[in-house]
Amino acid sequence: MDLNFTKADQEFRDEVREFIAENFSSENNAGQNIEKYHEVTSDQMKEGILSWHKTLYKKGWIAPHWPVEYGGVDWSITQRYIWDQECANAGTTPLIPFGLTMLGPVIIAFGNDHQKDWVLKGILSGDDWWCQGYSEPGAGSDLASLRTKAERNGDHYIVNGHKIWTTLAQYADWMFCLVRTSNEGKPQEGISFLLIDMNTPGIEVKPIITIDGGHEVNEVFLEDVKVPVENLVGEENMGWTIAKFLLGNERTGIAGVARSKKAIDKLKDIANSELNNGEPLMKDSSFNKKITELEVDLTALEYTELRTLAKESQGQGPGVESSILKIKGTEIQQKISELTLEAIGNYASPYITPLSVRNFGSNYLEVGPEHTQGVAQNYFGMRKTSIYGGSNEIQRNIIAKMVLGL
Amino acid sequence: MDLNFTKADQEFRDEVREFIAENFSSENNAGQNIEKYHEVTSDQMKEGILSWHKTLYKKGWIAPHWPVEYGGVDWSITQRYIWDQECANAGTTPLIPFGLTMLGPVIIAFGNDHQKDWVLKGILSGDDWWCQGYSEPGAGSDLASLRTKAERNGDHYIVNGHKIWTTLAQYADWMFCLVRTSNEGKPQEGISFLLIDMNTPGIEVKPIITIDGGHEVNEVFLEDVKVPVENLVGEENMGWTIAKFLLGNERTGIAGVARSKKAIDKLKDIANSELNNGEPLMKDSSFNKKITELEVDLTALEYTELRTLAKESQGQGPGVESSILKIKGTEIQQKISELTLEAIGNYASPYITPLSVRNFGSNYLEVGPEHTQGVAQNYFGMRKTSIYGGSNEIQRNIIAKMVLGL
Amino acid sequence: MDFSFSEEQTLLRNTIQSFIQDNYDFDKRREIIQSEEGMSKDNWSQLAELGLLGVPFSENDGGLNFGSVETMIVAEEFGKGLVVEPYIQTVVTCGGFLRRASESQRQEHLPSLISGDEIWAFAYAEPQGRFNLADIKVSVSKKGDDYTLNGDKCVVSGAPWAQKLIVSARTSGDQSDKKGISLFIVDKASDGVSTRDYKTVDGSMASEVSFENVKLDGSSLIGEEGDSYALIELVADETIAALCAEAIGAMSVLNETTVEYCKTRKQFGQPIGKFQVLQHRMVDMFMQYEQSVSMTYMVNLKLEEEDVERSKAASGAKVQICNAAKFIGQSAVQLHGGMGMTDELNVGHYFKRLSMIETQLGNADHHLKKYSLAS
Amino acid sequence: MDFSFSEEQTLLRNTIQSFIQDNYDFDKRREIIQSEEGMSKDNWSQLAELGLLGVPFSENDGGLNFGSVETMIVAEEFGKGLVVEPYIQTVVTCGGFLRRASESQRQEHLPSLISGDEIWAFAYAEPQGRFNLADIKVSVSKKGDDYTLNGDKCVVSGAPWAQKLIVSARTSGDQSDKKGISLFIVDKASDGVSTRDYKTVDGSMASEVSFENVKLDGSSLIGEEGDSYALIELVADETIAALCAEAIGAMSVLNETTVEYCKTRKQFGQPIGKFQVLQHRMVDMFMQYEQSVSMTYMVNLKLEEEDVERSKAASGAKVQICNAAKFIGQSAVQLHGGMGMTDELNVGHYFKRLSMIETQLGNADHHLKKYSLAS
Repeated sequence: MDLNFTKADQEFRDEVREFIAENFSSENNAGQNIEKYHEVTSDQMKEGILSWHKTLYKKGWIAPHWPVEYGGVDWSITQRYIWDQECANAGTTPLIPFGLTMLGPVIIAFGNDHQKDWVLKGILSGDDWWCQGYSEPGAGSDLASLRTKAERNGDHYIVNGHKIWTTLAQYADWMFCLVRTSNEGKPQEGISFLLIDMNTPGIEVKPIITIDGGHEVNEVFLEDVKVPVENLVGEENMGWTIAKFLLGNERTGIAGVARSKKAIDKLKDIANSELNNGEPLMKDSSFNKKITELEVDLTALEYTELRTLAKESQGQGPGVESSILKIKGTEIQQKISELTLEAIGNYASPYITPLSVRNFGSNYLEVGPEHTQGVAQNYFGMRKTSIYGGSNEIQRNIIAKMVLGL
Repeated sequence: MDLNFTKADQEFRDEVREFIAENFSSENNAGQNIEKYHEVTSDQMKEGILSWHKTLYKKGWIAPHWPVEYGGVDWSITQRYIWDQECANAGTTPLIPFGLTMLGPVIIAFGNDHQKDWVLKGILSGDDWWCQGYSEPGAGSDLASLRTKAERNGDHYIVNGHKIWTTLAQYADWMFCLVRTSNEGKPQEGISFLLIDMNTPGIEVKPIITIDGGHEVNEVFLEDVKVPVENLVGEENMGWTIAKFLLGNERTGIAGVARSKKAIDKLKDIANSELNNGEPLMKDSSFNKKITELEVDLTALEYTELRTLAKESQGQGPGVESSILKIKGTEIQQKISELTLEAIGNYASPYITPLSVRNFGSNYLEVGPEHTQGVAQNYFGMRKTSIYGGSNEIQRNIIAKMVLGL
Repeated sequence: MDFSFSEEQTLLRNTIQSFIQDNYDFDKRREIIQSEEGMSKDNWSQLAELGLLGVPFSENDGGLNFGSVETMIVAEEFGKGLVVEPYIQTVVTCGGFLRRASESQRQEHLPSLISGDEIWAFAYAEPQGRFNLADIKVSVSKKGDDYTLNGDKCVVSGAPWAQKLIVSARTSGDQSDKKGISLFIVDKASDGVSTRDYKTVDGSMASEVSFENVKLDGSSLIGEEGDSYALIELVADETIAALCAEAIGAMSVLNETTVEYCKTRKQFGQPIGKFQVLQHRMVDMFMQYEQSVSMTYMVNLKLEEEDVERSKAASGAKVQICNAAKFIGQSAVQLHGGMGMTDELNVGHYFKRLSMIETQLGNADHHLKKYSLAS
Repeated sequence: MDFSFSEEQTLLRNTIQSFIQDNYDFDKRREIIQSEEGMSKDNWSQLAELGLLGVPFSENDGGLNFGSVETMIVAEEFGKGLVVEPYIQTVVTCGGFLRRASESQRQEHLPSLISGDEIWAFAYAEPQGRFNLADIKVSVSKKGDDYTLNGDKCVVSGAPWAQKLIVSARTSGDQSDKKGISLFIVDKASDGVSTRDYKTVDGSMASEVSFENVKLDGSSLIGEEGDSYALIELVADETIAALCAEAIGAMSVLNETTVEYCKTRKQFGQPIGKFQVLQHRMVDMFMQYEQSVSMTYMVNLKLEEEDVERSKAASGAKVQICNAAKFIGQSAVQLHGGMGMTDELNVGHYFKRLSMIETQLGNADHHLKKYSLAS
């Protein structure tokens, strides 16, 4: 047992740190900067999100978790951990996970050579923006009951259905999509995994405005959408296997420890500048205690994540540990957003309309101190983290079944 | 809407207060005085418990919730509330509920004239100590699955079975008991309600020592116990109806508000005398906050109880409100015991053996300040309140079904 | 002891329920809050016509002479309807000051308030002051009988709609002294008053208000100069009592909506309301609601008690309401799953209003400390 | 970074597991704690024979020269077995002081400690001091090279079995000064030492210890006079690290026992472990356990860091362990229903031990404050 990094790891960290310092600046990534995002246009937002992606692509560091032969990097688990840490510390733009984290490994494991070629290339370069067509109005946590239908017609599937909660579909070029190709056997047995060009006629993307006023998720309607048969991944009706593989792969950074640390630092800054009976709020013993409890909880999660990574580096798959990381990670993120809202007192109230939905509101200018901007929106928006991606209730069901054998 | 007592109610309160002051002293009720109970013998304990009962019997106030014709008192709901309050404020010995609260109303509703005569008389005078034979090892919350069997044999039932968690059975003269008289139909349909003399041959009472070191509950083994047929209450196989009636009747004072107030007062006294970095612990903002939260919660419960009583006095039955009172009441009681344990710091540790189980331990003398005596035992013992009498999980199931219709 | 409502009170409740049913379904509300104006002047006139703007005022002053229970009923029903019109700001808070003002002030101001012609807002918060009502930098200097007002107030709820403001200002003493605080009636159109109006997350509106050498004469002073802190506390407690009522109204709708949703929404072949974990969560929401109702009744029935008792009641009630608001709001969104996150459903709107009530006039921590100090 | 155990460490763990399997089933433990003696001298000798009493000491001092990870392993396994023999008190705490004592003190005392001939206890707590290790009234006056000790220590864990005590006492300064605290080795048989021994709720024993003009010579002073507070903090943190390990051992048994019970116990026609509410409770118990394991590893790996970092690690770990101990202990009893309340099952015994660990060397509130001050 040992907490220290090796000398090689330390050198790696220095290299990473230097690279980030030289190549990342928040200015050209304004789309992700919540205090400023109401000043940014939609195109600038997409460009901003992709700017860091493209920098990493040029450097060759865009897909550290992929095998080297497919464009990955030969980093150890520890190095990948260091990389995540340093990115979080520098506050780099989060990479969009749909291609890199979700679809990429699926194609590597299940795709044919042609798919491996064009799909992976587009993901790496950032030229293809992917979105995930999983959930449906009647099938949220219960994916097996999905109803979007793909019927074989010569060289094509004809797809009809309705997807929902499709994150950032408004920017997407492609969608990987679970569709029903058979109604025989158990519900999960008739599902297939299709790649769909978002420019195909019959696809309509309709925004869903969320309670934070943001436009991040969408409904996607598919009406007689023609999808070439070669866009099927794996065999017909093996979509459930692929979906499960994908879910198990979603773990990296799921706990969000490094970013939560940054968020707590920011919360402390705020609590040091907000006054309470003439003193910094941070000196209020009750508020201070809540932050301290959160810090301790986050430290425990950090070491739980490290233990998981260590296991993984010894070849033991991560398994259900990712459910713990998801539950605790999102609980902590939500609590930070809650305390930040609490910290800003009366300035919880002003509503600044996000750019993406300007027509829904009217405040473009800031009100109150800069650190209060977007805090309430963030609090409301963070409620989603315990719902999306397998709700925390579902994660607990998984642990109960898989770990405790109940 | 009005929070005030009428003038008549105020006069009643004065009368009650005066009566208690003149007739109750904790000295002659040492059996219930947790700081002293290790100095008391078992017989003294029983006598102590009954002493206040007998005082009230003499006064005619022993069964205010019974109809006057059966020995009750003609008090309004508000008066009964005042009575409970005043008893709690004075710290009077709690009355044993098995006869007064549980069996009495059952006999009044379902008993025949003969039973109404001898059973009620014995309860009122305190000459008959009753215990409740409900739970069995295989039937805790799930009473319908009970297996203790009563077979008709001429003028008698022959009872065989095994009851558990029988509170204070060591003092009991009689037990009211659910037994299975038929295996036909639904499990709840073959249950009957029997009165059993604890002196009948074939009954063995075996103590269960609980984690607080106390002896309050027991196992009761019944082997070929002969019970005269006239000890059947109601019809054969109508025990389930009676059992449900009884449970619905258990509500009075279930929230324990007045006693919890007293316990918080005591907790505050302790926190004022315990030192923390040279200052009273009560001045520690964190500890102070926990007590304040508890006080607010208890105030809310107090008014929830008052609202329930007000409804009841207008003839609307209490129904599931009693489940809320049970859940919140026990949660608060447990929390008080937890904070009291926290308050005494290092003196949580010494174990003073309760008298009833002296042979299981060895400390008879007190260690540490008087206010620390029995605090840890009380904390451990209070865990039972969320388990017995329908666990808090079961209570939530009841609310989900009966109120929310889920 | 009696927790029942009189026939007259029930009638009042029915009146408001009809008003909301007719004027305040979800789509109409959305139109109102998305409009430039941000509220409905038409609704305001209707409230005036129904007499509701006169609820707490004496008959002499042209009011209905109702007590706190009636105000509670109005606020609770408005909470159910998520009404954005500034009833509490105008009638309960500013009305609370005005009905204790001088005869001549009452005669001057109450008729136009009760008739709905003028909306009022109370400007008390300052950026450095957090929830401390005595932490006041806005200052007033006196020359003869005239006053000059300077300084900034923040997040003044309802101010964009108001013609009149009541402003707490320091006439003497140090920044946090309870002594030296005075109340002034300020016409928003006066020279030197400037506002920056904005929408708030809960669908209402507020302003940042600046005063630059605003001239006031003696008739604008409410009560004795420098001696208004106790009155501010009293009216703040009355406002808290009304906010609690508004909150339980909102909670009741959220709870019902959530239970209904869980009965109909199916996953894994059954209504999600069959899952025990969700059932128990809803039971806890229900218990939080019941406890909140209890505390709301309690504080509204104790507003006439002497200061310490009243203040404890208000703080205790606010603590319960804050905790319940958070738990019920978060749980309702969680149990609605993705749907709970959408702007399209009412769930998020109730959640946001409840979240703002948590902060208004002090959050749980603030009132726990206040409660403890009063004990 | 590496969280795996070496082969040697796994061997050590196996050794202890065998010891517990052979000597510490539930009935044997009950016999031990109900005996007059309250512990098993025989077990203690076996621990000595296995070398376990020498774990943290250098080879020069006759020990195994192991580090904190090995101590953690021992404590964790002892936690699983609910071992009452005073290993942490003697080896970790008093051993922690002694291995930093002078050469001559080590030569005088360590052999009989490691051989199992002498048991040690650390007398630090005082009734007024709560968890503040510097709040010390027990005083020492000096004449020439000799000292005289006076005052009372309370709840000295393991003292009934001890031959030797280490006592924190004030040689100068005011009651809570960190400066002026010294450590003395006191033979329990010395004139003027009197004890009142008693059993503790977790099946161990402790004493109230009084010192009346107890004479000590210079060889009993550990470290520099008046300068021992930093050492006390260090050893307290090491003790906390071991207590955390003991706690996770106890938690793991409680969690397993509870899951097993819920799989077999039937109600309403199915194992109660099928009820989702109970499942999620057990999941939360499991997560609390995993988080506790993480913090226990963390603190044990950070004991060598400099003071502030180490102190933060210890306080953070203790906070997590206290919260988890309470949640897991209370939940285990609740899920066992009536059975969980009985003295007959091991559940209550683990719960009681965990409850005492919460208090030992400071509860969650104490360490939250300490953590915050160190940040």
